[in-house]
Amino acid sequence: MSDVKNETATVSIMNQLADASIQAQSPLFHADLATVAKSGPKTGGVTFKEEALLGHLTLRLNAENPDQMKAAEKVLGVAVPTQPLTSVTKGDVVVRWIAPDEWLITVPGLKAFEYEAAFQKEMKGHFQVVNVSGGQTIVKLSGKNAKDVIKKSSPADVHDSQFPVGKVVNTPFAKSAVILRRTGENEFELVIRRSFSDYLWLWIQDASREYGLVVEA
Amino acid sequence: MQQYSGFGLLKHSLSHHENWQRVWRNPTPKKKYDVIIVGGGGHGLATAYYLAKEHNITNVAVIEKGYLGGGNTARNTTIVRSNYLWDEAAHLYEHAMKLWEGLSQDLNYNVMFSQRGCLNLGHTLQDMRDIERRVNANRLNGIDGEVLDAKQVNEIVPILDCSDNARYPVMGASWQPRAGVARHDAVAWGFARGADMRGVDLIQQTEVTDFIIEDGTVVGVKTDRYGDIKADRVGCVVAGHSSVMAAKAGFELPLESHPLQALVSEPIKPILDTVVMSNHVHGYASQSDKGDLVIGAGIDSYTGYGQRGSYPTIEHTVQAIVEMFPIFSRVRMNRQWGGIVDTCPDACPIISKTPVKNLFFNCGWGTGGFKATPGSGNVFAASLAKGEMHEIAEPFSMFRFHNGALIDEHGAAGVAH
Amino acid sequence: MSQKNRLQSGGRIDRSKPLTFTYNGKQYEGFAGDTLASALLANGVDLVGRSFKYSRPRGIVAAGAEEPNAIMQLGATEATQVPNVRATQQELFSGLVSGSTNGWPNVDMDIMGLVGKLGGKMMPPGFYYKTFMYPQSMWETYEKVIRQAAGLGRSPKEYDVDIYDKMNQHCDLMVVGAGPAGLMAALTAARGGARVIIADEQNEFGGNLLSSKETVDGKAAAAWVASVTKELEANENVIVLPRSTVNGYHDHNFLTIHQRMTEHLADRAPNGQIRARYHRVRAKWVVLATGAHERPLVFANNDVPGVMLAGAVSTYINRYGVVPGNELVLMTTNDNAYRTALDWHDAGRKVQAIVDTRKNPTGALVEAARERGITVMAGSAVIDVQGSKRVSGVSVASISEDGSKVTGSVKKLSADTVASSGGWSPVVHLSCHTGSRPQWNDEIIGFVPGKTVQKQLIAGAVSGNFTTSGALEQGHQAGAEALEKLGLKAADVAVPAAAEVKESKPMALFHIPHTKPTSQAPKQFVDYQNDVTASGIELACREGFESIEHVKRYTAMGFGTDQGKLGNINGMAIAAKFLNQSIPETGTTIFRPNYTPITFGAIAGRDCKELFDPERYSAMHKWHLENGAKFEDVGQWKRPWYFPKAGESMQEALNRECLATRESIGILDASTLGKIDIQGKDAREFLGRVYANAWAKLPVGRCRYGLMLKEDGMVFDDGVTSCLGENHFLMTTTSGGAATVLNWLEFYHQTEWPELEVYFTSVTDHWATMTISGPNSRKLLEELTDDDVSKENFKFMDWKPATVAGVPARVFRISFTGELSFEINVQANYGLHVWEKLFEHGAKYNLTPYGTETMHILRAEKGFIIAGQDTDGSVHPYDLGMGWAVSMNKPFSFIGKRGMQREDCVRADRKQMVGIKTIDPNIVLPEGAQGVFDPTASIPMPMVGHVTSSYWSANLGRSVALAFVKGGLDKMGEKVYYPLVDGRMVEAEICSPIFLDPKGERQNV
Amino acid sequence: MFYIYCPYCGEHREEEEFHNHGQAHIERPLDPDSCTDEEWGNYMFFRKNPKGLHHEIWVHAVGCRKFFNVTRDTVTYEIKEVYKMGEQPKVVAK
Repeated sequence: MSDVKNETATVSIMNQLADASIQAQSPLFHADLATVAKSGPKTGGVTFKEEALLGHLTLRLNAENPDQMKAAEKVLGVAVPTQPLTSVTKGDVVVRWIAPDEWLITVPGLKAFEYEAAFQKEMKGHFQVVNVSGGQTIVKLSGKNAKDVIKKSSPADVHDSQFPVGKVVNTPFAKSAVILRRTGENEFELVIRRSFSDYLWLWIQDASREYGLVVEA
Repeated sequence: MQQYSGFGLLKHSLSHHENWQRVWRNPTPKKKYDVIIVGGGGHGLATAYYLAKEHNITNVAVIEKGYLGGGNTARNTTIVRSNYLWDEAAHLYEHAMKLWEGLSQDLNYNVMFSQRGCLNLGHTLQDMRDIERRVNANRLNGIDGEVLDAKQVNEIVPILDCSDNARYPVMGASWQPRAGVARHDAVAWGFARGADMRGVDLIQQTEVTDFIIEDGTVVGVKTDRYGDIKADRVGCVVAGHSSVMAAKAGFELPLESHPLQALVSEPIKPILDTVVMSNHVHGYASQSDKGDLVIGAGIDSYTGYGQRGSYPTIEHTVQAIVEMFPIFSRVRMNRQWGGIVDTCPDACPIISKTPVKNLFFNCGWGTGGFKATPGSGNVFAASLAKGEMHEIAEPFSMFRFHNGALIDEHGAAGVAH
Repeated sequence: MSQKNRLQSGGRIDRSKPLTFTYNGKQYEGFAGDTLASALLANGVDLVGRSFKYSRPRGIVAAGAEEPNAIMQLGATEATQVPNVRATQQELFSGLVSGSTNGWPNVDMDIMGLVGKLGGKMMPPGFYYKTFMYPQSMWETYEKVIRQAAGLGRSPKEYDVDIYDKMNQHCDLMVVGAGPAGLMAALTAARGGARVIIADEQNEFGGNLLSSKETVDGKAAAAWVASVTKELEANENVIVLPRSTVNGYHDHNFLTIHQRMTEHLADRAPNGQIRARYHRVRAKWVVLATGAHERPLVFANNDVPGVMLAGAVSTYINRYGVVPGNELVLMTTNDNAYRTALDWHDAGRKVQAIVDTRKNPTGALVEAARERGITVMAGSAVIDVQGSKRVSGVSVASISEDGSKVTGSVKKLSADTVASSGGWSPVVHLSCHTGSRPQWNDEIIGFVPGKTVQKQLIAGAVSGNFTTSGALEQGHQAGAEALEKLGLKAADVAVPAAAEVKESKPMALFHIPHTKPTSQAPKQFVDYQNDVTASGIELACREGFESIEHVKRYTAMGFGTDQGKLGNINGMAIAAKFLNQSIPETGTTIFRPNYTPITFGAIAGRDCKELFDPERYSAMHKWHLENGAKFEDVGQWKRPWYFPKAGESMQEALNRECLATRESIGILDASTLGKIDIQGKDAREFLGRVYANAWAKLPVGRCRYGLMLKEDGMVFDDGVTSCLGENHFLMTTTSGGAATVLNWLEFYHQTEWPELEVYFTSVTDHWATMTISGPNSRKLLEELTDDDVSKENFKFMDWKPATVAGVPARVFRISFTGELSFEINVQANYGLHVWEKLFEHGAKYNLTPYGTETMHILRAEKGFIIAGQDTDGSVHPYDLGMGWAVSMNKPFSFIGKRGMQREDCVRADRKQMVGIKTIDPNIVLPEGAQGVFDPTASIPMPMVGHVTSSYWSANLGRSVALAFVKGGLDKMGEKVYYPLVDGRMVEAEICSPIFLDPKGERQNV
Repeated sequence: MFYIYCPYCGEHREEEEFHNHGQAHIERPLDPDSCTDEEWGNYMFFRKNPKGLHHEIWVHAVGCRKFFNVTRDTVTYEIKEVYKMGEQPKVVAK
């Protein structure tokens, strides 16, 4: 087990992944989406897909500090966006603006610790990187009625003129909250919290019923 | 004075109701009064009534900027109960309850006080602990109360969903049989009539624009219509506007004025005979004699003097009602409205002297003032008459927020009512 | 055909689609395009209900939302019952089942009607305030009788079978009403590129144009409406909502729309469709084009079936091809209503006379009437109506110029229909919702929308402009103005032409005089639904109810389901006249949402039943379900409460769980505890400020318990915080308090101490937390890890990283049970795996899962508090005997320090937390029991504190309890008594709250 | 329902995303221990609660979680300005 130990370390991070022989279970694991996908309809107005087991990192830093911004760019290969409500994508890394001093970064599941360690190595001063991978998951809603389902669930204005591809907002969704990002013409990404995932799965199925819900595994 | 009775009605019907006297005069104020009550709502009118009736102080004016009983008295959901937790509050509200019982006869005005009982539902283990705690305290304080289980609750209100399918199943309730509802407007009118016929001047459509204060002592008020009016003592009973009036007198109060919303359904045939309240699911309902379901919402989080709140508050309340009473799903909401409630940090009122000598305030009733109307007026009148706080009012001094002797009734106050 | 009042042609109904429906048990036929009201009129049904108070027969008066009488019970099955549906707004569908809502035994032969006739004079406004008082004991009986009369329709007795939902909408311009003005506004804005929503309560757009013979743009009005609607529907930036009532206009241009999706198809939504959809609209700008309601005139017996609004009569003729009678008398104060006589005449039925209250009416329509040979009786009025269940005739007399008294002799005319028009009242309702007061306009004899802070424009009849051409023009202007305000380019839209009709001046008359004074004249109704009469309003004023709000409340005027749409202005005018005031002086009552009533289900939307409130689950929830857990609601969490085995009672299960834990090992799913990752060089300092105890010297690798206080010194949360690194802490909070605490930390950081370098991130959902507790817990842990968790190298209140069951974990050696305990935290994705591994290896130790209840018992045996159960926001650490968790000499005055030193907080006789042992060890006190020192005291008994926690302790073989007792900490060994609701007086002894292992040895093994 | 401009997210959002935290510009006494009960009570409980212009704190709770100040008319509910923590209002009661 690799607890980062170096003299200067004032925070404790660790690789939280077990070896591959142990199956990790995403928040929607017991919804058994694979089976639903097989047995369920193949066409409909809304398509639902979980992007399970990604590495989720919360990054806190001072955007006015050029050294920290440089360090972040070095670690991520892309500058963190300072324009509110925007996101950037570089390969398999996505960085979402959450607040002026907060970003949500997703990376491949196996790489979370690598990035965590890199931040601790590269960045100086007051900052925070927290692995939150176990606490949330991502679902993608797509299809011609994806927008309608979101309009039933969130007060955010998702009209093309107000919500271009790449925009990201933290917003209420039914009686939970999600980080909502537009990833395509008819595609949205929802970052949902683990403990609310069953409720939201139930809600989305209900809200999609009139359009027809396709589940992809 | 004209007595009201069924016979009187018959007599007047023969003369086509052309000879009914005015319920109250429309007097021009004198230059000076023994006591001026600022605010002609239920509490203010009750204060004037008891000053005249019980303390024989009739040289009294009630000055109201709008029409009598036009504030929260006209906007509340009329629930009357006295099952409060702490001794101080329990004594105050039970004092009011005893006055409610017999108020119609005392006033010779039917305020339609209907003791149909009130259920406070419990949905969690902690709810049930709090209910047990409160009911035990009530009984030792001489206030009627019982702890019911879900089955007993369902027997009293068969249309309530007491099944385990509910998101927060009903585990039980506290039950106060003597609780109920009353006709809110009639309460204000009855006290007004009673005060007027004993010589109290009711001055409507007149705003008190300032207090006249001479070296730390209030000696009268300034008004927009009648200029200065002198008084030995001034009682301020203006609910939501208390902070505004306090500012004129040069001090602050531990109050925030919030919008409190309520709504009614269309009138339907009688189906709900008791008052049902749920702090946890956050809604409460009773049915008026006209057939409307009278439903309460929680307060809005922000301060507001607009007599209206935000829509989500209404939505959440209606969700709660449909969750509690699924059969109401197809019943229809007729009207919603809002009041301005002055909320205290400990959910208890302020009945108190102030930094200004001879200026007394009665405020901070938050969401629960209506039920206390007679008791509030009764103890405030006694305090104004003697210049010393009535023993029941004593603990409700505004200065408890300095020494820390708060009376935290959030548990019992719960949802707005 | 049976529809005796149906014309052979004309109207917007489809005669090729007959529909059968039921009213009061009888079958009738109507056509697609009918409303229930038009179909009833077509079939010659006069009686649709009985009035509320006097139970008088009532018929259909109007053709829209303002209808006060035709209030129906709808529904073919119990589950689909809907009370109080306005027949004038209910579209007819095949199989519709309806019934009148008042009248006993039935609406035709009604016994209450007799009571109304006989008792009527005994029931003036407010009569119930004046009687039913004596004797006091009788009121409950009186009330039961009064309540019988209550209500119109009835609630269903079965659960709703339909579903409702909501949509959040945003737009540049919300247009309310799709009459000529609304359509033009929407068209103009849409062409300019604005995002537009246009909604109208009717089934098709067009408003008044649907009921008129006018032409617009050279074509039939309806054709123009169709072309505009088509263009709007084709525009992807426009949302077109028919059958959609804008019900509320809230602050910052937020509006709610109730869209009826299937109520016109069947009383149960076909194949799972949504019955109604609620739109929550945020609009940059709003155009109110809500039109106007015609004002009836107030005259004697004006409620006899057959008395209708003039405009409504025209609507039934022109839109539905129904003439609701044979002989018409029209009474009007204006030219506009002459159209009704013309329509009636052109439909081939007899117009007995037009009774015009004006001395010498002129104008195009007047001429047209004369040309048709219709008698026009100028300067006259219908002062009374004959007939009971249908108009049989009217009394006409000439009146004074000002309309105040009857001057001429009374002449009788036969008629079965009386149409009346007192002019038009703009529909100002929505404009009032955000606090704006309507303003009186003498020109149009009505109130128009007043000043507002909302970004709102008005167009058409609502502004007092009652002509079609004016509406079109104003609508266009509003659309153009909106575009300009929105910064969009002007659109090129030509205003279509509409015929200008020259009209002579209307007369301001509301209340028609009678030969007798109002108080003695036959009833002259103002508010039909609440039986409010002109004499009732005068009586209210006579008794001193002079504010219009008092009049309204005393007479109940405007409190019906129609909310005074017809009656309020007339009522105000009558009050004003009686009080010798102008109408503006008298003022108006303001309208509140909803414009028309809305199904509760639609407001609740999908947030009901299983979606009412989220259920939050831990990563091990599936296991709990499979293992028969009973659950407790903790906030939104579903936490295992206890795990009963087959046939076990709750107490048996708890005993087993408790014993197993203290004898071997128990395991608890603690994932729901709030967890906050705290980093920064000032993290320690911050902790020192928000916790009561000291944090400066907590070394890396150690954990510490802390109490969190409010500024008043009262405990509001607690938990263990661990030092992960010099600048790195993991805080735990109560399950219910997680969000509150994080918000609390952010609040103080952002608003009070921004200079402190510290960040907070919630990791509650990230870590799955399981606590193994009991003497064998180390053995079990050692089987699953290679890391050193020995007594020597892993001490009580240490934490360390370790690999457990192959999963990297943070293990905390902390204990809430008083036993040797290990709290294992792993990334939640592995939670279930580790949990199951623990059971694989734990079987031999009888590893026993336990829930919140056993956790509560075990901690109570140790005297550990639970914030929220043993605290209530009114106790500080010293009240809890937890002074050890307060460090008064910290340099910074931590939150709560000053508060707990206030005068009242340092009283010696405060209620303090102690242990309670009942003298009879088998008695378990109820939690919430109130203690007294003197069991003989009489009511009100002085109470000294309540029991906060109380359980049967299987380990101790007796009951244990925690309670507050006045000055309790100095009363060890003394007696306290608990009078219970069941009458028992339980004697108990005050003791230390630590019942088990006072030295705390068990957790240190 | 209010439509509130979040100065950090740079756009208007629905009231449902925010929580109100009461009167703004109340400063915690620097030396609480030297406060009298009255001074401490005033800090904790006593408020202006004005009818008209009001400076209050809101937090974008379901959003960027930042606290900020709002100047709002408590009668018309108009929001006159929004400004960040540490800043002073430009719109003040006369």
